[in-house]
This record gives sequence, structure tokens and C-alpha cells, in this order.
Amino acid sequence: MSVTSSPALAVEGLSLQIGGARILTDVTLQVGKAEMLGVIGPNGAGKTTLFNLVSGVLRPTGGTVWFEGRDVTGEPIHKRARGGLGRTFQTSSLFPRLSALENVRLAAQIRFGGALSVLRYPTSSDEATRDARERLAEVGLSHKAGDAAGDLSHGDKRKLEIAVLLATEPSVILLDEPMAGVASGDVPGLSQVIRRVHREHGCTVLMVEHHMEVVLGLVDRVAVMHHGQLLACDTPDVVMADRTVQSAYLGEAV
Amino acid sequence: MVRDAEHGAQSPVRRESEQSPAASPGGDGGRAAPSARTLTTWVAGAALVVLLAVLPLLNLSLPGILPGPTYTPGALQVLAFALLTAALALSYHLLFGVSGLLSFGHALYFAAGAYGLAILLDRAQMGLLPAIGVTLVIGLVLAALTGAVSLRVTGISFAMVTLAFAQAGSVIVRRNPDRLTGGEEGLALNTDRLPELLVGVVNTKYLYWVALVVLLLVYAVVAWIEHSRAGHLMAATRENELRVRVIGQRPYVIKLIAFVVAGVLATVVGMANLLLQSGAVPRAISTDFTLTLLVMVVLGGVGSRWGAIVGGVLYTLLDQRLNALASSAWIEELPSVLRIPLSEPLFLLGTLFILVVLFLPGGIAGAVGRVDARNRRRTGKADPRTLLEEVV
Amino acid sequence: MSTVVLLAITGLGLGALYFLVASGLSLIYGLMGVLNFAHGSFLTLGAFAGWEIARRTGADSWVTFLLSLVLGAAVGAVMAALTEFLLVRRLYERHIEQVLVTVGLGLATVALFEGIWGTDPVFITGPAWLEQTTSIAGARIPNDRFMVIFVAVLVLLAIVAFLKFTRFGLIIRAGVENRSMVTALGIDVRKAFTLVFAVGGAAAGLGGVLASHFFGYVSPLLGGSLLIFAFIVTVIGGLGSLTGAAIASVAVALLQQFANFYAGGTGDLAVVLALAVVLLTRPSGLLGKKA
Amino acid sequence: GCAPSTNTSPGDAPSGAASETATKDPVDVGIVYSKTGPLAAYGKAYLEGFEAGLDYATDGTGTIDGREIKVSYADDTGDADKAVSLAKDFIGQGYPIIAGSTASGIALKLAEQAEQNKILFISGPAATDAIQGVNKYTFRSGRQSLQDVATAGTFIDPAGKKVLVFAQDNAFGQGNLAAVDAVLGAKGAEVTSILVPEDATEFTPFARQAVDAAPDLIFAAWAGATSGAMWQALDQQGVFDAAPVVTGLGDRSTYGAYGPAGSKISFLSYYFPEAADNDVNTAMVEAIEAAGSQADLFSPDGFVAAQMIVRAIEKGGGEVEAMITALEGWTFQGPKGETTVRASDHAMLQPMYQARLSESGGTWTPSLIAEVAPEDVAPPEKA
Amino acid sequence: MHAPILTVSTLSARIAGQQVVEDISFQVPSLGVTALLGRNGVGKTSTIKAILGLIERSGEVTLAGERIDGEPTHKIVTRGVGYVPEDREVFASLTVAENLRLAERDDNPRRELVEKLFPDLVARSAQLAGTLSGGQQQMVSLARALLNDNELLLVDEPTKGLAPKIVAEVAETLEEAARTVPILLVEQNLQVVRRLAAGAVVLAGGRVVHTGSAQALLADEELTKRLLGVHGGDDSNQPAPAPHASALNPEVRQ
Ligand SMILES: Nc1ncnc2c1ncn2[C@@H]1O[C@H](COP(=O)(O)OP(=O)(O)OP(=O)(O)O)[C@@H](O)[C@H]1O
Ligand SMILES: Nc1ncnc2c1ncn2[C@@H]1O[C@H](COP(=O)(O)OP(=O)(O)OP(=O)(O)O)[C@@H](O)[C@H]1O
Ligand SMILES: [Mg+2]
Ligand SMILES: [Mg+2]
Repeated sequence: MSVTSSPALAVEGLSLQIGGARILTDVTLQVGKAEMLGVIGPNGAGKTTLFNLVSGVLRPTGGTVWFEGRDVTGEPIHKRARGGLGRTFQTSSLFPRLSALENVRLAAQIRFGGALSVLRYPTSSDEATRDARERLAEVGLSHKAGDAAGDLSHGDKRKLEIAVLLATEPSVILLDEPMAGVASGDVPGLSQVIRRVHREHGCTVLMVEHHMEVVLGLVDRVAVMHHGQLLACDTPDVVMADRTVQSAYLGEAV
Repeated sequence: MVRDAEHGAQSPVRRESEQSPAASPGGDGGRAAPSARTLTTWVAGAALVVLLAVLPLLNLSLPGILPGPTYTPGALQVLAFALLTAALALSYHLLFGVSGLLSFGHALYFAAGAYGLAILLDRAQMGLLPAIGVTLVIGLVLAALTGAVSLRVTGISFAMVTLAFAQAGSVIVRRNPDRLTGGEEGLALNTDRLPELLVGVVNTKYLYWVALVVLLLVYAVVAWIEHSRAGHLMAATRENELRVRVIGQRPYVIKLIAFVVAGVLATVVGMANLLLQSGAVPRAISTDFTLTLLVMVVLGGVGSRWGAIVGGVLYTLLDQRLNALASSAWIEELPSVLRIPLSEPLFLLGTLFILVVLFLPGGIAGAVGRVDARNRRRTGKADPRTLLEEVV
Repeated sequence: MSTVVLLAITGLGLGALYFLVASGLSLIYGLMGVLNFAHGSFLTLGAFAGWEIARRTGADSWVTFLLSLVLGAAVGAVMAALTEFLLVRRLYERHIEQVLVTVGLGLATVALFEGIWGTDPVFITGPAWLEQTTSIAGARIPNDRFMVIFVAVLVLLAIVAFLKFTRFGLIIRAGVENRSMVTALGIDVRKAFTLVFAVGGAAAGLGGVLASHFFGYVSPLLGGSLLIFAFIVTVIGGLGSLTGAAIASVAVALLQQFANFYAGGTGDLAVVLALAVVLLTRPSGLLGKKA
Repeated sequence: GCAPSTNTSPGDAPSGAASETATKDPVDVGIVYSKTGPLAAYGKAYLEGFEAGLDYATDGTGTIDGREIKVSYADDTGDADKAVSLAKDFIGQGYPIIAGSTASGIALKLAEQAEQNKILFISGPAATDAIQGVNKYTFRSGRQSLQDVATAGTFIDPAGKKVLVFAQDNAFGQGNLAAVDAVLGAKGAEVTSILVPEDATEFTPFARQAVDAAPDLIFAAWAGATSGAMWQALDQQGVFDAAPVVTGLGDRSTYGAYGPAGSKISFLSYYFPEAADNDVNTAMVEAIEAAGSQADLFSPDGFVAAQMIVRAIEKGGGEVEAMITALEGWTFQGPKGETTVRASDHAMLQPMYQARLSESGGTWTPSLIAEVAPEDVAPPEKA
Repeated sequence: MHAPILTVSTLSARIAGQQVVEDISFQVPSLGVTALLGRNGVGKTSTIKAILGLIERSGEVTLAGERIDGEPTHKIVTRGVGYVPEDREVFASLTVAENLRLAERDDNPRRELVEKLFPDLVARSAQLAGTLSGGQQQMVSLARALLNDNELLLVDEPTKGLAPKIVAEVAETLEEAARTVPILLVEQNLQVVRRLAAGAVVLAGGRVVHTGSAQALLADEELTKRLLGVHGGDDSNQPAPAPHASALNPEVRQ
């Protein structure tokens, strides 16, 4: 892997085997700074697994993960997160009994430091809280700041996940099906948020999504996965025209 | 772990169940409430503390609850014991209620306080203050070491490893190595180096005040931690460890802090208990004792500080006074189907506990919280859902 | 040499006893995730039932002995079924509360037994053969050890068969995870839960009667004194693994036996240490499924 | 006829004077004992003995020279913390006398309270030697481990013999081992021991060990529910064929615990109703039977405690120092015969018994082999 | 005209004490697919759960002419109701084979059919269902319902989160199944609805707001927009008057 070009994120020969089953085989991929990459592929292709390996939730059985020129393959989740690698989950993963604001503020506090301090109150006037409120406003959840995260509607939970993610000020973010289960009426709005983050914060974004309109409308390149392997990685036009992609993923239209 | 993250919240029933056991939003009381309510809570709390402080000077009788008027040593002894038990329950609350750590070995640190101080006073012939200092360090080191090991696993495994450590402690104490711990018989307090005021029944009121101070101290520490950033992270860790990792924090460290603080607080209570009871007994390190703490916290209401206190006090008073009930004359006259169960205090206590778990989810605090919430809804005030918001 | 044989065979007997106590516990814990603190009481009640029938029909006949085993198992099953029906059932999918309710039941029932049968141990006698010894390699092995080992193997086979040849094991594992979905597949999950509790209780009752012969007494505290070892072998054996519990029972008993004899009575410490080591290296136990 | 104090001391005048002032205020006595809990059976025997003793010593009046003895009973449930609370309650209410305590751990804690608060404490069935001479406020109404051991020593001539102590490895067992070492070792016996872990559940290997040690006498110190299994193991491994085995005879409920081994054991006995042959014993046994119960191992502890309390009040008038003086060195007729409170360390010098058990129709009954004189089993003096 | 297999009249349902379905009435004919439509959170899932007795309900439900509203869930199901839940709800700790075995109600379950439809599941029969990808789990969920001979299938959002190709396959499967068994289908993907459904029932705010032919509904762009808000028109927030709303209000009926 040439570090000179220093892509924001790169994986090289990444593999995962669980008890004989090859979940991911020899995936090599580079994502440039401030690039937005779509990841598509049939169910069970290994997209979520790829994210789990990159974020450290799973350890690969082979290969390397490079994050901003650094080999992070052996680093625990929280170190990568602190280094600026953020992610969301396919099924929302929040603190259900804490308020929406608190969910975001905890993330902000960790960024500002002193999250473990017993000497500091998380009062409403401090920088972390201000920051958290801004993030909530950004995804349009200000009016739900006080609601327990578990009581939010499905779509709001997806938005809250993104707010939490933003509060850690990541340089690379991994979005796992952000639109799944969001009402079709809300999809454009959420796409807008993602686009803004990408543009304004200059984040590198990797996004798994089955919603093809969203993917094609947002991303610079599309990576296609199938049977744990990377089939192709190119511009949307090229990828969509690919026969294999059509037969393995898109199928005939309904 | 991936499985949890991806599929944990799939079934609606599951989601419901996650909400019920630990801190219900109402459990955090007036914290998030309008400031008028906060003020009322503060005033009521302060008044209660003052009342407790002057109790030894008053002549109040609570027949059936206390053995005599409040100024008598007998009543003060029972009250002081109840306060210390409440303090211990409060330290357990930090573990279980706040951080969601189900430990079966919390008695170990309590016993470390009681036995440690007793041994230092007697064998090492230390003065009271240095002995207290050294015992605190012992408690700290013990909690840090055992916590560091047991927190490497979670759930029932964690409960079992803590149980194992406490059990090892219990075996050692009962084995009486070097005649250090007194085995079954326990240790008597060597009063030579104690200030006069802490010795003798006539001075029970001073021991009572010590107990009260210990309770207030433990309360202050627990409340402080709960409100602090670390406390919020503890609650967050209890809710979703993976999420904590992903925002860049190690749950292990957070849990270890909770474990060690709770352990040291238990050590403090253990020392006070040694002074109050003039001795240490092996029951203090038994698993039963930890289970008793669990019972108290659940009785009072998991996740609620004052619930832990109420649970501790209630349990102690019931435990002490149900004997009196059980041996009362009217029970002796009942037919044996009723008499046998009713004359066993532990049967009554166990049954009460079962009923609370079944019918009062959230314990006493939960029940009060619900009534409170209903009243507030009726009077049109907002439901303080803003958990952990706008503290103090 | 004969000492080692003696230690090994009596250790095996002790392991069999641990397994008898742990089998029901492991079944209920493994399938339903309920660490049943009232299990000791099922056992005690079974033992008292066995004793009550024995003293009415002449303690030293084999018929009485068999009768007491059957009655002990039946009483244990009934108490367990009632526990499930009245208490545990209301708290499905709330594991901590389920554990708490069994803690309360454990407290209350021990006190109740003390009220009924008194706090003193009641001493037990059985058929004369059980109290005699058989000589193996110069070691005089008490015969009741063989009996306990025999019954433990039977119980192991019976429960394994129950799980293998019926759908109950499956139903319960699924029901613990998502109860309403199991009913939505057309299965009455409540019956299955009660049945498994009853089977666990029967094993406990059986274990209680045999334990009372093994120790020569029954008292309200009998079950509780064995419960902690049952917990340990259940957890060491691994969640949901009956075979694991069996292996752990024997391993723990042998370890305890040899450490007690050769290492200055450190058996209990050794067992507790073993528990910690096993959990720290294999958090899910010897044969437990990966959590 | 049944005057409580057989040897009237010359101090009649103060007691007379006390009685005049005290006709109005009764003397409070607090009994802290196990009504429930693991030692409830001992507590029951103690209580029945105490009530019989109080009746006996006050001629059924419950008063001394017109001064009422007001007894309050409290249940410690075997829990030391609770016992301390109850004792403090009594002391706080001004009770000058506390008696009871079935467990050694509780006895020690109450002794500590007695010293702190300068009140009279008469310990009950707790056998721990630690109570002996612990402080001047603490007495005992029963026997202590050293006396048990000394009685065991009377079964053989210890000089040059190999004595094996087979005991639980806990405070009780260790105490007995120390006592055997002190008493029989002093008489020239070679003392060895097998200490079995307290929580062990399998005794067969240890029984084997005992046989292999080939001792001349085995002294077994065992308490608790596991004793049945322990005796069975000894019997199965042929320990009784190897050497005589001595142990202390427990209360009625344990007679069956020895199983078939029961008839092979040489028992030292603290007390069983048929052992003592004197008027006081007869009175006690009859009184307890009249109350619908049976005298048992610890009935004398309660009975003697009552005798001591009556004596103390009678001579000391409720003043703690005076009561101590009244009890120290007092010799009287207790249910077991002549009993003396040794002045120096408050040890209770009393006769002990050798006994055996025999079975008929499924019930075991003890019978007396010999009575051992108080001075032969007196514990060494502790200053 | 066939007699309806399922008749729902004046059905109300509550979750945690909160009314989520109010006084709804509709019928499912004994042939073909009936679509149950509506925007997010209108009570589609709750209606299905109420029919199955999974949540507290009142009102009248008959299956093939027999009342089932008083029966416990497992009895209703054994009468011949297959259920595919919204969130798949596979048993994560059981293997695929165990999941399927648990679902077998009949003496001769149609294993061949399932094996033919989802060959992937045969290959993965020993894998824990919790480790399957989302799409694979959906297959298990569908297979569980198709194993038995049913009189009625209740299928809740079978295509959520699936790759486009699988969506087509699932649609085909349902089309196949509908030849022999009537289906009540909840679905957001209107293309799927168009392909399968004959009748349509539209919910809004927990009430029935429209019933009729599915094809006619989808052909009427204005009506679709108003009822389903597909293009997020503001007017669709106003629920239309309920043509089927009973004159009796729920309070009176209790
Ligand atoms: N323990 C395991 N044993 C065998 N196979 C496994 C195991 N864990 C995961 N898999 C398989 O790994 C594959 C990758 O799953 P992953 O969740 O990454 O898919 P995905 O691309 O995210 O699919 P979806 O779009 O459905 O979410 C799946 O086929 C899954 O069945
Ligand atoms: N567990 C719950 N507690 C409280 N309210 C709930 C719960 N589950 C659902 N609801 C409420 O019931 C209403 C109906 O929900 P339901 O799941 O039936 O909607 P739906 O039409 O299936 O929506 P979707 O299209 O999102 O699946 C919603 O408003 C929701 O907020
Ligand atoms: Mg995925
Ligand atoms: Mg739905």
C-alpha cells in the first residue's frame, strides 16, 4: 500500500473467516479524502462485515486496515473512534433511556475530553452541550432533544444516529443503510443532511444502501460486493452498466 | 457482539423489557423537573437531615418500629444500623443501579473495612485515624485488583467471578489464618485506642452520628458521581456498551471506576459498622449478605438513590422488628397453617420481596414515582422526560 | 495407592451428587436464562418428602427407598411447576427480575421449612447395603457412592434424551429469545416453560433424596449448602450444556477432593479459583455456546 | 426446704437493706438468646432451664425478698449484629444483668459490651475458652471446651500415649485441638491431629488417614449437620477397630446422628438428664417436664444462670460490683451437683460425665459410665 | 364471489395502554392478495398483530366464519394462519434448521418447496440465524410461513431492507403462494403492490380510510398521493374522512 497518496481509508487483502466460512475474501479498496463511496451488493454479500472490520467491531483473519496512512488493524474500537473514524449501525444502536440530547452530548464530551471526570457537571452551559444542541439542529431533531432515544420514531432514530456521529467530529464516516425503514417522504431530507456533512465538514463517507436512487444521487464512486468479494469499484454509470452487477444485484425490475 | 448491535432491538417485547428493570426515567426524581420542584426536594431533604441529626435529643416513640424512644441507646443502635445499611445499599446502587453491574461479591469490600480496621487496631496497635487510612487503602487496592479481573467478563459470568472472589474471602476469614480473623466467632473491637466518646452504650448517640455522617458522605459521593460526566458515562455503558466504544470510550475503564468507588464506599461503611457493632463477624462476607443488599436495592427501587436508602432502612427495620412480630402472642394462638409461616421473620421478608418484584416494578421509588407522575399529569405539569438534563 | 483410588472414587461420587443438584439448575438456566436461587429449596423439599415417607414405611427397605426417590422427584417437580406458574411466568423476558424472585423464594421457603421441620438436622437411614462398603484395590468404598453415580448417569441420559427427542428444548430456547414469535408459530410456549421447570425440579428432588442419604441428614439448609457448588459447576460447564455440567461436576469434585486431602484443605479455594480461571479464559464456560 | 443458696454468706445485712429500698424498683434482667435461627434448639433448652431455675431459686415467687426480678427475653436469631443491638437496648434501658448467648461469636461480643458498659454478663451454652477470664464482668453458666477435653483424657492414662484429634478446621476444632494439647499434652500424651476442612462433604479419605495413623485414642471434635456423614465414614473405614474414639455427647436430636457407630463411641458428656442424681436435677427435670418439654443438654446452662442471677441480686442488690463479688468464689448445688465459680477467672468448676449410647427400637438412650469430679477436669487457671 | 376468509369488524387495539388501532373493519377475500397500506406509524403492523392476538384488542375477527378474537395466539395460528413479521424475528440463537423445524406445524411440512425457493438456506442450515445477513433472515422468516398448509398468510413488509434482486424474488414467491392461499400483505414498495395485490385497504391514524381495488387505487395518482403521501404532498397529512368508520364509537362499544 502506498502511503504517499495517503487515502483517508484503505483496506488491503482484508479477509474474515468464521469457523471455515469465508465471510470476506481479500478485499482491497482505497477511499480518497473527502470522497463519498457507495457500497452495494446483495444481502449477505459482506457489506456490514466490511464496516465491522474497518471500525474494529470485528478483527480480520487476514489483511490490513489503513486509516489516514496509519495501520489500525489491531486497534480497539474506541481508539479508532477517537482517531476520527465514526460509524452508524444497520439497526439503530443508541442509549435508549437517555435523552436524545444526552446521547449526542456524551459523544461530544468524549471529543472535548474530560468525559470521565468526576469533577465536572455536564451542565447545559458547557461547550459539549452547546455542540450537542447544534448537532441536533443540524439533523432537525431540536424539538426532540428531551425525548428518550428509545421513544423516538424509527426515522428519528436514524437521524439521531447521524447526530451522534457528527458530534464525534469524524473525518471518515461509515453509514450502514441510513435510509432503511425511513418513510419515503423523509428520504430526500436525510440525503440532504448527509450531503451537507460531506460538503461542509469535508468528511470522507462510505455508505451501504439498497435505495439506489439515494446512492446514485450522492456518491462519487460505487463499490460492489458479492460473496464476500469486491466485484467492482467505479463511477456509478460504469457500475450500473456492468452485466454482473445487474445479474447479481439488480435483477430484472419488478 | 455484532449480533447484539444488529438484532438486539428487533422484538417489541424485548424493547419493553429493557425499559423495565433499571432506572425508569421517573427514578431520577426532581432532577429534570422545574426548579420549584427541585427546591422543594432540597428543602425536604435538608429538613430530613436535620431531623435525623437531632433525633438523639428528642423523645419520639415509634412503637412497633423502634424498641424505645429515640433518645434511648437501643433505638439509636437500631437506627444507626439502619443508616449504615442504607449507606451500604447506596454504594451497591452505584454498582447495580447506575452502572448495571450485577455483583454477588460486594460484601467483600464491606468485610475488608470491618476486618481490616479491627485487625489493624488490635494487632498493629495503630491509632484510629492511621488505621482508618490504611484500611481505606486496603479496600481501594482490593477493589481495584478484583475489579480489574472480574470486569474482563460480563453478565452472569461477572456475577460469578465476583461471587468467587467473595467466597474466597469468606473461606479465608472462616479459616482463621494465624488466628487473625477469629473464624466463626469473628473479631471483637479493641477499644483501647478509641476515643472515649465511641465506647459504651451511653455514648451510642455519637456512634449514631457517625453512622449519619457516613450515610451523608456516601450519599454525597454517589450523587456527585451520578451527576458527573463519569456518572453519565456509567449510565450510558449500562445501556449500550458497543455504542460507548463507537463514540470513543472504553467501557472497561468506566466500569472499573464505578466498581472501585463502590468498593471503597463499602469499606468506609464496613469500618463504621465495626465501631457500631464493636466487632466483625463472618456473616459480613457471605454471599447471603450481598444478596441481602440486592434485595434492599430492589425493594427500594433499582436506579433510584433514595430508593436504595429507603430499601436499606426498611429492610433493616423489618429484619430487626419482624422477630418481635413473629413472637407476639396473637400469632402463637393461630392455627399452625398460619402460625408457622407467620412466626418466621424471613418468610415474611422473602414473601414481601417477591410481591414487590411481581407487583411493584421499580420498587417503592417506582411506585411513588408513578403516583407522583399521575398527580402531576392531573395538575397539568410537564412530565420530566428530559432525563439527565439541566442538573442542579 | 489405595488412598488415591479412594479419593478418586469418592470424588466421582461427590461429582455425581453435584451433577444431580446441578442438572436441574443447568437445564433451567441453560434454556431459560434463569439462575434459579430457589433450586436449593426444591432439593430440600424433595429430601424432606423422601424422609417423611421413609419414616412412615420403615426406613431400611428397598421399596421405601425407591418410593422416597419417586416421591422426592414428584414433590420437587410440583414445587418447581408451581414456582414457574405463579412467579416466573409473570416475568418472562425480564431475567434479572426472575432471578430476584427466586432469591425471595429461596429466603422464604428456607424459613418456612425451618418453621415446619425445625432447624435441627434430621438424621436419615436407608437400606443397610447403602451403608456398607465394597473393596476396590484395597480401598473400602461406601456403597451409596455407587448408587449416586448410577442415578446421576440415568438422569443425564434421561434429560439429554428429553432434549434430543422432543421439541421442548428448541421451543424454550426460542421462547426465551422472543416469546411472542413462538406463539405466533402456533406453539403454546407457557406449557413448555412449566414442563421444563418441572423436569428441573424433579431432578432437584431426586438429588435431594440422594443427598440426604449421602450426608446422612436433611435440614432446611441442605439445599442451600449444595447450591453454591451447583452454581459453580453450571457456570464452569457452560451455559446450556448439560454435558458440560456433568464434566464440570466431576472435575470440581475431584479437584476439591484432592486439594482437600493433599493441599491442606484448600479444596474450596481451589474450586473458587478454578471458576475464576475458567471464566476469565473461556467466558462462556467449558462447553458453553459462544455468547 | 429448697433454699437457693446452700452456703449462706455472712452478708445478710446488705441484702436486707437492699430489699427495703428495692421493694419498689424491680431488677431488670435481659436474656439474649436464640429463639429462632440455627441454634434455636439450644436456645429452647436454655430458656426452659432458665425458667425452671428462676422458679426454683425464688421458690416460685419470681421475687427476692419482695424485690421483683423482671426478665425480658430477646431473640438474637443467631446473628451477632442483632445480639449487640438487643444488648445495647437492654443496657441503654439500665439493665444491670444480661444473660444468654448460645453461639460463641455472640458470647464474645456481649462480653465486650459488658466490659464497655460495666454490667454483669452471664454467658450461656457457648463453649469457647476465650470467655474464661476475658474480663471481670463476664461469667458463664455452662462448661468450656477445656473441660470437655479433660474429660476425654479420663478414658485412658494419657502418659506416653498417642492421641489423635480428629476435628473440623474451624475455630471450634482448632480450639479443641489446642485444649487437647494443653490438657493431655501436659500429662505426657503425644498429640497429633487431622483437621478436616470445615466445608468438606466427603470424609472417607480422612477416616482412612485416621486408621493409618494408628493412634491409642482418637478425640473427635465435630459439630453441625455433617456429623452423621463423618461418623459413618469413620465406621465404614474401621476406625473403631483401630482405637477407642471419644467425643462429646450432643443434645437429644443428635443421638441418632452417630448411626450404627453410636454404640461404639466413648462419650464424654456435659450433661444428660439421667447422668446427675441429686435433688436440684430432679427438680429441674420435673419442672421442665411439667412445662411439657424434656430436659436436654443445655438445660443446666439456663438453670444455673437463673441461680447465679438470684444469688447476685440477693447478695449484690443489683449493684454490678457487689454482684460480681457475690458470685466470685461461690459454691452451690446446681443440677449437676456441686458447682463453683472460680474467683480468679470465672471458670465454672463442675462435674463431667462418661457415657455411652445404646439403641432399642430405633431410639438411642445415653447411660452413665462414670462421673468425673470437678477438680479432675478443672481448666488451668487464667489470671 | 367467494366468502371472505377473514372478516375484521370494529377492531380496536392498544399498546401499553395507548390506542393504536381504532374501530376498523375490512375483509380479506379467500383468494388473492389484499394489500394493507398506509404511511409510517398508521397502525398496519398493529392491525396484523391484533388479528393474531399479539396485542390487546377488542372487536370482532372471524376466520373462515369462526370467531377468533377471543383465542390465544397459538390457537389462532394452528387454525392455519401463517405470519411473516415486520422485523423478521428469526431466533438468533437457533440455527437455520432449528428455526425451520420449530415452525413446522403439519405432519408433512413442505420442505421441498422451501428448499426450492431458498437454496441459500439449505447451504446455511447449520448457521446460527443471528449471523445471517438481513436478506437471509427475511428468507427464513418467509420460509417459516410457507412450510405449513395455511388458510391465510399475514405478511408484513417482506421486502424492507432487501436488495433489488431479492425484492423481485420475494414478490415472485408471494405471487406463487397466492395461487393457493389468500394473503394479507403490508408493503411500502408500491411496485410490489401493483404486481401482486387485487384489493387494497388503506389506513390513516389507526382508522380505515379507503377500501377498494388496488389497481384502481394505484392508477389514480391523485388518490395515491393523498392517501399514501408518496411524493410527500402537504395535503396528505389530513386524513380523509373514513368511509367505513362505524357509527358506533369505541367508547360506547367498550
Ligand atoms: N458466524 C457465521 N458463520 C457463517 N456465516 C456467517 C457468520 N456470520 C456472518 N456470516 C455470513 O456472512 C455474510 C455477510 O453478512 P453481512 O451482514 O456483512 O451482509 P450484508 O452485505 O451487510 O447484507 P445485508 O444487505 O443483508 O445487510 C452473510 O452471508 C452471513 O450469513
Ligand atoms: N411498543 C410501542 N409502544 C408505544 N407505542 C407504539 C409501540 N409500537 C408502536 N406504537 C405506536 O403505534 C402506532 C402504530 O404502529 P404500527 O407499528 O402499527 O405502524 P405501521 O403502520 O406498521 O408503521 P410502519 O410503516 O412504520 O411499519 C405508531 O404510532 C407507534 O408510535
Ligand atoms: Mg448489512
Ligand atoms: Mg409496520
